[in-house]
Amino acid sequence: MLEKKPKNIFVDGPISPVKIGEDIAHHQKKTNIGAHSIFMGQVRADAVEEATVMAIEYTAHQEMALAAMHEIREAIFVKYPLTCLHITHSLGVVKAGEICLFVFASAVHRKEAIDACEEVVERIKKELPIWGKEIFADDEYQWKGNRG
Amino acid sequence: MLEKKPKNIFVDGPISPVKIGEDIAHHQKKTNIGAHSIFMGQVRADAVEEATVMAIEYTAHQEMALAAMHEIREAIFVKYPLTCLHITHSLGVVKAGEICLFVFASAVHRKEAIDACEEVVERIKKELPIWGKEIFADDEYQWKGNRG
Amino acid sequence: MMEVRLMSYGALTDITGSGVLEFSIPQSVISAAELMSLLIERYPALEGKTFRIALNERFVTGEFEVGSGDHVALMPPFSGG
Amino acid sequence: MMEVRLMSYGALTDITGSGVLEFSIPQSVISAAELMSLLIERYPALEGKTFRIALNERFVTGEFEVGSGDHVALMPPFSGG
Repeated sequence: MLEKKPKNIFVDGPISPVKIGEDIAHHQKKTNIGAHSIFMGQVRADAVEEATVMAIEYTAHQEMALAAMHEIREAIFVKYPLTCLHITHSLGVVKAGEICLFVFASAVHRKEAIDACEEVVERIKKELPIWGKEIFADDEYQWKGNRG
Repeated sequence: MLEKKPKNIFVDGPISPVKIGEDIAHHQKKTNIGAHSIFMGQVRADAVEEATVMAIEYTAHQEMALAAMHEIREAIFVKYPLTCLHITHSLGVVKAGEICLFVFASAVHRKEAIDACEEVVERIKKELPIWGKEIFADDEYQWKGNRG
Repeated sequence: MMEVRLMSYGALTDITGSGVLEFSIPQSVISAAELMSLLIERYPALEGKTFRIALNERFVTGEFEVGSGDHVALMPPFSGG
Repeated sequence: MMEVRLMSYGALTDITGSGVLEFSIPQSVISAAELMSLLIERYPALEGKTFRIALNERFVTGEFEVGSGDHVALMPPFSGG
């Protein structure tokens, strides 16, 4: 299952729930799959002092991010017997309530799918050179920090 | 977040990926959500000796299953600060490749959503009086056993 | 004689059928073990099967009271999901 | 003098801008700490900021060799997802 070329994971703007439904549907042909584990990150309208987050604008060092993601994929496929693993991350503006990260792990049994999905999410947050800029009304902003 | 009346979790036949996409879309209004964790069980076309599983037919002691699910929900909402938790389980025939279980946990932060989702899946498998009958070609069948 | 309504689930329906059965219990206080012996007498194929008994939608163990018209459910290990 | 192409990311773009900057490094072997001092000299607001340096798309620490035309990236803690 090792792949040679880094796959793209980036899309412009939010990730569509309809697209996620379609991705799930496409896995119905793979009748060796018994379990899917999905994680989705959604932009929160957090209140910061007087202001509320309207959107997050994501930028990345794309080349390094895809190389890091490739390494993570390879390590995950060595560690867990997955059937497949799909990752999508937004770039650009994602409004509050919209989805910015989609991790989709599938396996014969649930434990592998669940553990792999969680590990991928943690590693994406820690290891991918991606930055979020929280945008408030009136062109105010602050740079997002990831909690542990 | 404690609820007084057991919610229904059962649907006839497979769970539609389109419906899952719609459920995800409905959560975009809840702008306090930061993380969704989803588990889906899919019927595998397992080979058993010469035969291949075509479908699983699910039956349940519905009243006891809904009462058990209600207890699990209450315990999970006490243990994890979730925004919402939705569970759907199939009854009747679900063909290989189709989805028979859908658990959808949402929270402000990812850890709670991920841990709650996994715990709900484990408890559903252990505590809900539901039985799966694996159906082969030619009307052959065997009763499904859950592995640990 | 307590006349209860007996239902079985999962693989046990291969033994008893999936419908509602009439079943007579000779005493109003009975233990789960005694009830199992009675059930095996009537349905010998239950011998050696793993299952739990629910009375009126609650699992019972040890001794319990039973009345005519009560529901008794025989439930093998679950396999949902 | 090595003329490198400097880019910064995330919050550091508030200090240096988000475009590609020319930056001169006086020697071809330099340590990450020395490069940071040079960067702070040119962009005093970098003082006290946490960031890592990548040379040609690989993180560097300790001493490394640098050549004209190389890419140097200044990357603060990540906050994707």
